[in-house]
Amino acid sequence: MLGGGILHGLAVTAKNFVGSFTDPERLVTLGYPEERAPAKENARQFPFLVFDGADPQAGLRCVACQICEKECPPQCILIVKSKTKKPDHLGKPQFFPATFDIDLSVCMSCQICVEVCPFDAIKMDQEFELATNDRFEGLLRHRDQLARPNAHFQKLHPTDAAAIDARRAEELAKAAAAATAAAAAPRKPAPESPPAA
Amino acid sequence: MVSGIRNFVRESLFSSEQSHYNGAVEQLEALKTRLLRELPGTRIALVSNAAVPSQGSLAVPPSDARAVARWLRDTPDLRLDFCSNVTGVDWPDRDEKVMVRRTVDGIEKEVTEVQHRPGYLEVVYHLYSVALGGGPVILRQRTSNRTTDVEVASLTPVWRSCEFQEREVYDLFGVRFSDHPDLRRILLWEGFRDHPMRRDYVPPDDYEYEPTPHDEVLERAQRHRASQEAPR
Amino acid sequence: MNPAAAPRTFEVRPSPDAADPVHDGSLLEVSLGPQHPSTHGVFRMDVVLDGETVVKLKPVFGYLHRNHEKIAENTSYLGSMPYTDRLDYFCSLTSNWAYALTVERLAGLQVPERAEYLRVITAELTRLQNHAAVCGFLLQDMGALGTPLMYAFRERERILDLFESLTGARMMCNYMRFGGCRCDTPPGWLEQARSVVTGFGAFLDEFEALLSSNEILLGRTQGIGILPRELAINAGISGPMARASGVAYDIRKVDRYGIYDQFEFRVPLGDHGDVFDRYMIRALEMRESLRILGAALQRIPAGPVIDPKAKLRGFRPKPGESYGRIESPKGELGFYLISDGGPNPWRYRIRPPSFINLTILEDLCLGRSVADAVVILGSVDIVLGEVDR
Amino acid sequence: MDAPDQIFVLLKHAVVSWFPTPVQPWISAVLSIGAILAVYPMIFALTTVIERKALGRIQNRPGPNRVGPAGFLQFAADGIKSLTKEDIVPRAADSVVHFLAPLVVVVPPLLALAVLPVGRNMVALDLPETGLLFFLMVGTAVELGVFMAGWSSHNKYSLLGAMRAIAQLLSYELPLLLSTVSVVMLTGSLSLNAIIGHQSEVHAGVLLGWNVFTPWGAAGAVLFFIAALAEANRSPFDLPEAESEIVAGYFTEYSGFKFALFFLGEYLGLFAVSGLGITLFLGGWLPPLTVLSWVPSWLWFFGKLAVLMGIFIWLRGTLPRLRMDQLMRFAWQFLLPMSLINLLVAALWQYSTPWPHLLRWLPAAILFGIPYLLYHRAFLRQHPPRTYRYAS
Repeated sequence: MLGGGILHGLAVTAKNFVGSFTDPERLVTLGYPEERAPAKENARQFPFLVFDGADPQAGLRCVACQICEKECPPQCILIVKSKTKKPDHLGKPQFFPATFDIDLSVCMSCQICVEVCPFDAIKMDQEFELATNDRFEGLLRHRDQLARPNAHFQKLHPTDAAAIDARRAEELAKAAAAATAAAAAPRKPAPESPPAA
Repeated sequence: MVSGIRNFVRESLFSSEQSHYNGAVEQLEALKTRLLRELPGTRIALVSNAAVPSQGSLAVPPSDARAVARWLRDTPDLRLDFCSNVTGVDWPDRDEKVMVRRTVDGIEKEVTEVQHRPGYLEVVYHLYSVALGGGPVILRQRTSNRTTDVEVASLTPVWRSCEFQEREVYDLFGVRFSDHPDLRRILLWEGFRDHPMRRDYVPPDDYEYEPTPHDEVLERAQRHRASQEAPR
Repeated sequence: MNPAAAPRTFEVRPSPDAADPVHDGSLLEVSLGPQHPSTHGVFRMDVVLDGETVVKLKPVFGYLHRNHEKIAENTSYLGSMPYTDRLDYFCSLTSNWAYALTVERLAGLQVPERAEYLRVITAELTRLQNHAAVCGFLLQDMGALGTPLMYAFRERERILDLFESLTGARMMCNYMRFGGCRCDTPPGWLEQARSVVTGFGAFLDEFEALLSSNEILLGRTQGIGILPRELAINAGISGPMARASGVAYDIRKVDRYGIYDQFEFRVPLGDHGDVFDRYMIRALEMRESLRILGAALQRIPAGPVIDPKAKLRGFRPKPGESYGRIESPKGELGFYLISDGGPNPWRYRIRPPSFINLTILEDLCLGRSVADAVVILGSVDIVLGEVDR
Repeated sequence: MDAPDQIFVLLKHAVVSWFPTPVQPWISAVLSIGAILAVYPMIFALTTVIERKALGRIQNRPGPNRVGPAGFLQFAADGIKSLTKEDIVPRAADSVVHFLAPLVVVVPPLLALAVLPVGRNMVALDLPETGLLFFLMVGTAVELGVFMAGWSSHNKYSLLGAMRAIAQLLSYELPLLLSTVSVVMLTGSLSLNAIIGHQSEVHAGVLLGWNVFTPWGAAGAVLFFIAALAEANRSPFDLPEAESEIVAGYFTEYSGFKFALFFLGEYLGLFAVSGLGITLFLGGWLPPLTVLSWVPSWLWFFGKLAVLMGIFIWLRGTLPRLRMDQLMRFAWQFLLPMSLINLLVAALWQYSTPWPHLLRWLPAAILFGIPYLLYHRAFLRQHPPRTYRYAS
């Protein structure tokens, strides 16, 4: 009947009105600062640099290979390679970034830097409350601000972190085995051990 | 897991029985000969496509383009009534190394020679058939150079879908379309000087000065600022 | 009679002479947009009105133009993938797919079956959330004060949650890679998707009860903005808009890209080609998507999600060109790539469905009122990120 | 017994009696005016909050919930915001008219509210001969304000909005008037108090004789409230300020407090016309059943107003907007004929008093049912049910 469709619609809205008081499936809104949606493991916001151990300087995994800088689509990363080297987790001397800047106002959270990094050194953080009063310096993150301990990564992405940690442990074990084998083998003149950075 | 992997090249895109055209190289050849027979006097060249052989194209001079297009649209067993995509491509002047046979010191042999290839602008049309389910037939129109003679025939009278896309090609590449009903810039504003999709386009540096981690951008911005402040 | 045979002509800008009806005040020229509540972003319609009747309408856009194609020609093939998210920001996953498909065709890459299933699942989920939101926006343009839109968004949130736990982002998913997908589903994701799909049917019932028989909606949409079938084909209209005009053209059926040939689904067609048909076709398509999703979520096999031979870095397809297209929720989304063998594409072109669907906006709106023009624009379903690129 | 019912009346008498006799009428007037100026804007403030919260719940969201307890002080925040916002007058606008327009929109509803009896012996301005007439006359003045706003803003959207508003308000005056006429016919008086008194007779021992319980009253009430929605620019008839089409219609160029005044005027208009509807059809401040007469009369009036507001909010949360031509067609082709038929039904009702009850309803059912069926058929002819086919 004429008007029946309108009455139908009114019934639906009435149902939703009541439902939003009684049915949590209907009232999906979260009161944001107090309530938060549960974090998803895959969620990505902005990159950070992973370091092992306690010292963000010594434990930094990044070797300043500049692959991420090259691959970053909006070109938000700036890396300056160090002049000296420092040992990585296997004890091998590696360069490290003297400067590692990410301009978060340019970054588009695409995760390509993470995918191309062969050293598992850059990962995605889930922090998104970046509001600041200074849109230039405030959003330009430097190396020491970007460095986060491995524990942070383990907390955010437990599955990924476990796999990576296992692989690194394996590498370390292999390196250790190789080192003992080398030590057992007849001594050759060893190269000068590189100075720590 | 090889069995689960499917080959995209094998899949020739069109599996409809009705389809009279599926883009195979021989079919494109046949289409060309047929076109030459039906529309005598047209000049049509075949452009092969190394990466996707089923997407070869027909290059048509602008003077013949509209007749060819009408024919493709109205021929009952082709019915290419759906012009899906219209776009421009810029091929700048370039020097190419080619192998040529030359008589050098009385002996004929192959030598490498640098040839200057004049650039041109190209407009590419991807045609499909809604009625019969075939396609794509790819048409190309080329201008003779990139500066003075940049006019090709508009196919908007044949397919309405070209209207905005040809305007876009005009806007971004600077190709002029003869008999286009409303040839104005579409994405950029009236009064914009250049055509940004050309390969030799130089972007302006008049953007806002902002610190950025990339030195060249920063330097360019600072240079621009300095040039703005200098006269005052 | 071919509608395009007689090209329309109109002046670029009427000069202010006394004979000009706009100038002497008998007609009113209104610029609807770019800051207007219902132009879906920064779209502008230059409208000349006789009373409230549209006598001339020119779409003006480009306010969001960033020359995405130029950017892509200066980036690696991979680097353009996150930019495709930003084209149609409602449907980033279908944009991803169209681009990945074109590059795969260009480079002759293969996609594992599980990745194909994941692509179908994510694309159909994208279609669901896009169509739901569009129907909501259409009603919003009709003045329904956001109620249908909010219901649509309530369901959309659930789908976006799925996207977030799969791809890491709600809208800018950046999920597909050449030769597959970036990552596999997290544990429990498929069950969660199944429950969302089940719940979506109930939402569709409710949505249709709210609207589809509403007399005001019928009066506002039926017979408005009629797009004849011939014009639709000739003007390159694609997607739900073309199908509402009775054009039986669904690229999922025509090209059978991906693994769409393995799914049972129907393509709904409208007979009138008006706004109501466009609305209903979307509603019916959502139901068909639910069928595809039900089957895909049930049949999805185990296995790798990316071709192990696919290279992430240093990707250089051999010279040549390829045109790939998919049925995005808005219509035919095509990518045209020319490779010169280098790391960056020589030419990168997007065939944006909503841009081309705007071609006939003036034809649909002439002789109708402003209120209709707004509704017709809503039924075209544009996203300015894609129109302006 | 009478104390809660008459508390405000007694209070006013007490206050007035403190003053010397010569100034007593003035004090009485000031008190009445003060009450109207205080009560209705207060209801307006509450309504805005409740409306936003209810719309939120209809749309599955909580609505405003931050300012004050459960968000109920949102109106204060909004008020402060609109007071402190910059008041922008376009350079091209006619500044005097632009300034006057919001006042012209706010004052008439306040005047109209003055003649509404909100409880037993509670009416600010009792016009025994012309109450209804005064109300309708004053209500018409709003159109002037709307037009002033649209014209003086020198904005195309405002002009379109004003054009729409004038057309709409003038068209819907007619069904509004005609549906009130049936009440006047049967009551034989233009006094609102008399109309309420006429509805106080008791049927079957319990039920009061509200006009809405008669066929002409029920139909009249429906017609009246549809027209009232249109007069008050409420959804689905909010075309003059259709946001998705003409931005904000006639008040596009208003900001700050003037904008708030338009908002206030609109709601006051809605209260006034709803109050009139309550008075005419829903028994004014009368309770529906005799056993409920212990509830104070003014509570009945405001309760009914609240229920009506709830229905209006509900409609607003559900319906899309009509188009201008449909709006006009609805007024002239549906509401107007129906309200004329209603006059006939009312007359038949009056002259069929001796008939058995059921027989009295029969002509009304026929007279309304046949045109309704015809409209239904016409609608179906225009909008036949559609089926959709699938591609083979």
